[in-house]
Amino acid sequence: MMPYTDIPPEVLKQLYETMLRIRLFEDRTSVLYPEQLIKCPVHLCIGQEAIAAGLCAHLNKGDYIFSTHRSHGHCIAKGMDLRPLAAELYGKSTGCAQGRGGSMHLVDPEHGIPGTSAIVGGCIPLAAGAALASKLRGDGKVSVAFFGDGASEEGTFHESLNYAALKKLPVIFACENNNYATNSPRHARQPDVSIAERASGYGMPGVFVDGNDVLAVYHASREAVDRARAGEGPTLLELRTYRWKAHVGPNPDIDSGCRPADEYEAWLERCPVNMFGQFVADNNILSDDEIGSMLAKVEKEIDEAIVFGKAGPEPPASELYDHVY
Amino acid sequence: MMPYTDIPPEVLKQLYETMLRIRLFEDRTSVLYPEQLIKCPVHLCIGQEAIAAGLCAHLNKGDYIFSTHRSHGHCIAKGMDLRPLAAELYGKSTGCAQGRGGSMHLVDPEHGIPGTSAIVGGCIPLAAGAALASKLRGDGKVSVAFFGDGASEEGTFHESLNYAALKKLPVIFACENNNYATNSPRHARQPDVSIAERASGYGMPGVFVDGNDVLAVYHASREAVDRARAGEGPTLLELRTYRWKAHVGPNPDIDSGCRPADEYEAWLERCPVNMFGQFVADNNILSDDEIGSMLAKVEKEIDEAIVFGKAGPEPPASELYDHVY
Amino acid sequence: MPWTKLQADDSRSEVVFHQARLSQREITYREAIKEALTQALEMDPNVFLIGEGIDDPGGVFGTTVGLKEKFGKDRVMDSPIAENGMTGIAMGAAITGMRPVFIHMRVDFLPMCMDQIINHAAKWSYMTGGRVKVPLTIRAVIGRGWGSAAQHSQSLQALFAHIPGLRVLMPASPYDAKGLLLGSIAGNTPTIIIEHRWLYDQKEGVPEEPYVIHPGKGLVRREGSDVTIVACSYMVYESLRAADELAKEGIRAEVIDLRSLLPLDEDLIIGSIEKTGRLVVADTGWKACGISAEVAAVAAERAIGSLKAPVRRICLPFAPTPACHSLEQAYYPTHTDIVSAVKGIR
Amino acid sequence: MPWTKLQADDSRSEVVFHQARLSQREITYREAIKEALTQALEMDPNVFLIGEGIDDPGGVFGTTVGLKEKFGKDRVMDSPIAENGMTGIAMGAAITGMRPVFIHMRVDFLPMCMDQIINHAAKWSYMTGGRVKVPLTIRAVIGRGWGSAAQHSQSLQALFAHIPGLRVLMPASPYDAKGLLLGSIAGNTPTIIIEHRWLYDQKEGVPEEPYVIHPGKGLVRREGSDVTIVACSYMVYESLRAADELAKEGIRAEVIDLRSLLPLDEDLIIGSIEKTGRLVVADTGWKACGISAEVAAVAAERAIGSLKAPVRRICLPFAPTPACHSLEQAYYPTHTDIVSAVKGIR
Ligand SMILES: Cc1ncc(C[n+]2csc(CCOP(=O)(O)OP(=O)(O)O)c2C)c(N)n1
Ligand SMILES: Cc1ncc(C[n+]2csc(CCOP(=O)(O)OP(=O)(O)O)c2C)c(N)n1
Ligand SMILES: [Mg+2]
Ligand SMILES: [Mg+2]
Repeated sequence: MMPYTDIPPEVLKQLYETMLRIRLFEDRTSVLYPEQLIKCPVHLCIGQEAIAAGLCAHLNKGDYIFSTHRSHGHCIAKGMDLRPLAAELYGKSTGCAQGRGGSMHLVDPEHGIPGTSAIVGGCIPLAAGAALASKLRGDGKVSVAFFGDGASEEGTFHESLNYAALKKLPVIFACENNNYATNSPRHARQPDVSIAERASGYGMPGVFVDGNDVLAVYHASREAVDRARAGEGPTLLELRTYRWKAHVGPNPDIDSGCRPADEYEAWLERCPVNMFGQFVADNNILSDDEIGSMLAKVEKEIDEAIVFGKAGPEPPASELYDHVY
Repeated sequence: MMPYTDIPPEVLKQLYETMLRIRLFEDRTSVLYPEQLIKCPVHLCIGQEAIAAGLCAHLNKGDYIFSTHRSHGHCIAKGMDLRPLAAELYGKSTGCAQGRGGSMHLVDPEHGIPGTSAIVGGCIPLAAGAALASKLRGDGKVSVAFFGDGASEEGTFHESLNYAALKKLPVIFACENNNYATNSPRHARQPDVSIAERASGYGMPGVFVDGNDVLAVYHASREAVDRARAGEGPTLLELRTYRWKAHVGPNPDIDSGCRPADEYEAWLERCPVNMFGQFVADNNILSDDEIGSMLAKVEKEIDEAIVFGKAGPEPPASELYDHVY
Repeated sequence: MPWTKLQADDSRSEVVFHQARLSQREITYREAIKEALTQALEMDPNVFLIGEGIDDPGGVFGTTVGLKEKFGKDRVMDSPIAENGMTGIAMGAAITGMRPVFIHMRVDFLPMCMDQIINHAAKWSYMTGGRVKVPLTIRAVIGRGWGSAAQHSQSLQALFAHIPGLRVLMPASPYDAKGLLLGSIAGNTPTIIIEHRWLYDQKEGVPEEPYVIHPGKGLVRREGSDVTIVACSYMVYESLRAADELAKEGIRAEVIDLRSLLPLDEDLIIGSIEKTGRLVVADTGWKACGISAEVAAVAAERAIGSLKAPVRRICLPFAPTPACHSLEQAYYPTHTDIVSAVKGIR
Repeated sequence: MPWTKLQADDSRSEVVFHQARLSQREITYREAIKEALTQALEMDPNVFLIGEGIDDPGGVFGTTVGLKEKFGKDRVMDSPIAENGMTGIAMGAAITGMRPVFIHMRVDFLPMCMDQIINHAAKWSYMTGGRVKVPLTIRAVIGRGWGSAAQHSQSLQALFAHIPGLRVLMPASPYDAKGLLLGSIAGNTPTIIIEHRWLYDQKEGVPEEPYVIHPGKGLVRREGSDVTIVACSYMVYESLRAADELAKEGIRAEVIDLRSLLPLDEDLIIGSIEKTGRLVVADTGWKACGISAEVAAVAAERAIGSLKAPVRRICLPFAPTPACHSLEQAYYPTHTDIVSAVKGIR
């Protein structure tokens, strides 16, 4: 793992807690999904938690993030309450989008989450646009676009990077490269060049980061966020990671032949949560007791969120036309 | 100018003739345009002739080119007969597109011109697609996309480069950087990085070329075409040049404040036709007499083309629905 | 936000065309748009304009000339040629507090950004349970004539009028151009405003003070009792010309200017058909699944008992736009086509 | 080119639904599509398939499973996620001799490539004076249910049915799915084929040999004399179910399956209305400027004298698709809505 001596212990603890919160929430979703009460597709981010945690650690409540179909982790790391999140998955009026959005369209303006798009590449220009607004207003906010390796193939990626570089917008393009888009491996979609290398064509820093090492993410993100806040423009981060579950749904996909088993197993070894758990234990950042009570606290939060989510009312048919305009 | 000793004199003569043919055709169009018999917008390429001439010199009749709103020069260099070209400008049934396309939509399948698009960035993927067809068939053909600096901002540019690099397609992306899109200077649209630099992000060679030096274009294009034909994949050429006339129409635009007068004048000095004319004279490639008769021949060709164009019949209203399907 | 102070002017809803208060200064459609933009920029620091070349000497047919000089390049911005990304960027600014106006020289460039318009802007309010609104105005111009050809002359309003979450406006007069544009900028709904190149020189009395016209209201431009001609944009003028011709033969045509395609003023249309019993629809676009289809369908749903004759639609021939002059002349329907259509159903 | 040898099967045009020759093997809609793709790939080396993940284990709802293994990765190609560029690439191949089939898992991704579809593919034949044809087939699937939500469940056929130069097909049955797909691949016109996720398990007798169905012909799926129900895609089934219900009450509904939205089989629709005097249109998409509007408009133009009652349209509510189950249930119209509509105009 990356060096950490410049990071206050409180931050290290918080990083671990955020990763745990994401992991446990996604695990719980996997467990509950077969009940068939969550009646929408879920794209779980298990295995990718370090990115959301490490990057959002640098963001203020008012900073903006934009994300994709796979956004639970980003929203949690940005501070979204688990209750409206769970309620949204359960399609309830108490959900963050009153049940209109489901798992793919989370939102929480109070925490700087103006919405997520399940159209691949869709959120990239939105983040650049939010950064343009911040720049025009001079409000000092930073915007982040989280998106996948697949999304880096869309025209919007190029168009957004070009504009952000031109205007030196305070935006971070955080490309979570998990090497797959649905079941297509990256080599079937892109030439064999690091995605981070695209940045130089726009005169923008591009950084390749081990996305499973939360400290590496933390350091690279700090630089990027600082640069953005200082008015020095955007950064492209390529964060290498791996998703454990199938593209969609709570099951693994290795048996179906979508991905090689040995690749999958090698990545399981590099579990971002375990790696960092080991680290905080080894370095006496958190004692076993502290970890235990952290776990308990997060589990309780999730319990409550699920109860809240299940209990909420379903939007009535009479509300079908609400919010269209 | 670039060295030329490896270029046979016949080729040098041909290059000069092609540039002359383009220049004189465009000049004639400018002169005739005020007659208002050419009833469609014309985007003239005066000042940019070396690119079409230098690149197309390496192409066979069966190779494909794709172009934009500013395509007269490319089509002429690729071997299109001036008569159906002129007739198309005059909106006649004898035009290359039977008058349906006008100046912005030239076509000549027999000479490897499957059509041109006036949607900025539109032709870039078409060229990659033609190259895909060639690769699948193994027909050894090469495809070229001519497009402007403005077009390099479109998502299709990125999407096409990514795919061409992935599949090692026999295609050349020839970006004519004349520093303007309509009246917007490049610095209002792109960060200050050479367009050629975008190539490295795809693992593709990107070459910055003096687009007013036909020999420089010739050399860079030869490498690119050879590479494509050898199955080694695409090349991005950034060909720096300048247009003399307004974005559209036969008049200069300097008085309107669109572009600085000194910039314009400096580029006039670097007239690609004059520079190469000087060169062929200085190096005894062409004698004064030969140049004189070349001029006469081309002017005669143009005279005939204009007569042909003007004389042709207009498509009758009864044909309005022809060719829709 | 100063917007709420703006009064909607509903007084004109029943006023007959060109009958402007004489005290008012007359300005062109072009000037009316520029005035609306100027006033929006003055009233609200969150408003900005963006678009390819909008700051150049031509200034989008004169509608943005001088605005960069007046408001600075951070509020009147040139743009790369990247319609989909730039729409997303404008929208991203809109959902974080700004009120952008994205301007396109041709409607034909909107197909490049359908993704951000249809999948994003139109859906955002709904998908976020109404928590995040998209105050984004998109202006685009229909080209016509001089060999603009197939890719620079389309009238694609129907593609937007099909999509819930959008508003689609086609002002035909200077007064409406100003009020609808200000209304859109002041509103919280993504709105597509489609102008027609041949309208910029139209003149009309237009109040100097800012005012808004809410979407969803059409106008009776000319009253009549024998046939209803429903038109939009430039076709309003062809319809009025047709009504003049018809009047000479004693046929009194009522001409309705839709102004707003989405929402559509169904009641106005139906009320008129109930009076006249006959319907002709004149659109600048294609027929199939166009706004003319929607108007005819509404008539078939709600006024079938009143219709004394077949409905007629005057639209573009179902072909791309030809470049050459001879076919271009044949391509565009005029008032004479409307006159024949009306006569054909009498 | 072996395509010209293919016979069009016009014999079925008047055949009533599900009355397949018993001798024929029954296969699913999914299998019918796969069979068409297989036969096209076998018959013509210029045919290739391309699309995001079409070679993965799921194989586009099973319609492409095993084809890469059979034909190799140069003929059944995965694609980057770059819809507009890849459409242009497919089109580039099409205009230089290939016959690509570009496959999308959702119709919702087509707004990304409207530029290449509307401005390029649809215009190319016209703009080139007919010299360059675009034999490009685009398949896309309508998603529905399980919280697909606003961006993964749209029925955007109307956006294409508005555009001259395109053909738009919505096969409802396995027989049509095979014949229309082969017809499109064999043809020279850019064609959008829109499938519905809920149709893949439908079964029907389908000939093994290749055959083509030409666009532009609808089918009477059930004969009746009291009301005409015009439907497309999945709504054909809801309409047939409605017809069953209505029959119990003595109302004989004629059900027309459009199959082809562009061109539209106007004569079939008009002939039926002349017989029944009543029209209900059932579409999988939105109403405004939708195919339901076009059908109603054609009725208003050509059958006004026969219409004994108002036209009714059964379409999606004019709202984006909600994610949650309760609203999703309320969102989609069913046969009961059609039944009520019919009863409402009797
Ligand atoms: C424009 C568009 N095309 C295709 C899809 C279908 N799709 C949904 S997720 C996905 C893969 C995205 O891959 P990536 O961007 O790497 O994100 P990941 O799922 O790996 O997190 C695809 C192709 C879509 N939603 N939007
Ligand atoms: C998609 C699209 N957007 C905008 C336009 C309007 N337009 C026509 S030419 C042009 C400038 C193109 O600049 P560039 O690509 O550099 O080519 P050049 O004219 O300099 O040769 C623009 C913006 C268009 N035709 N298509
Ligand atoms: Mg991925
Ligand atoms: Mg240029």
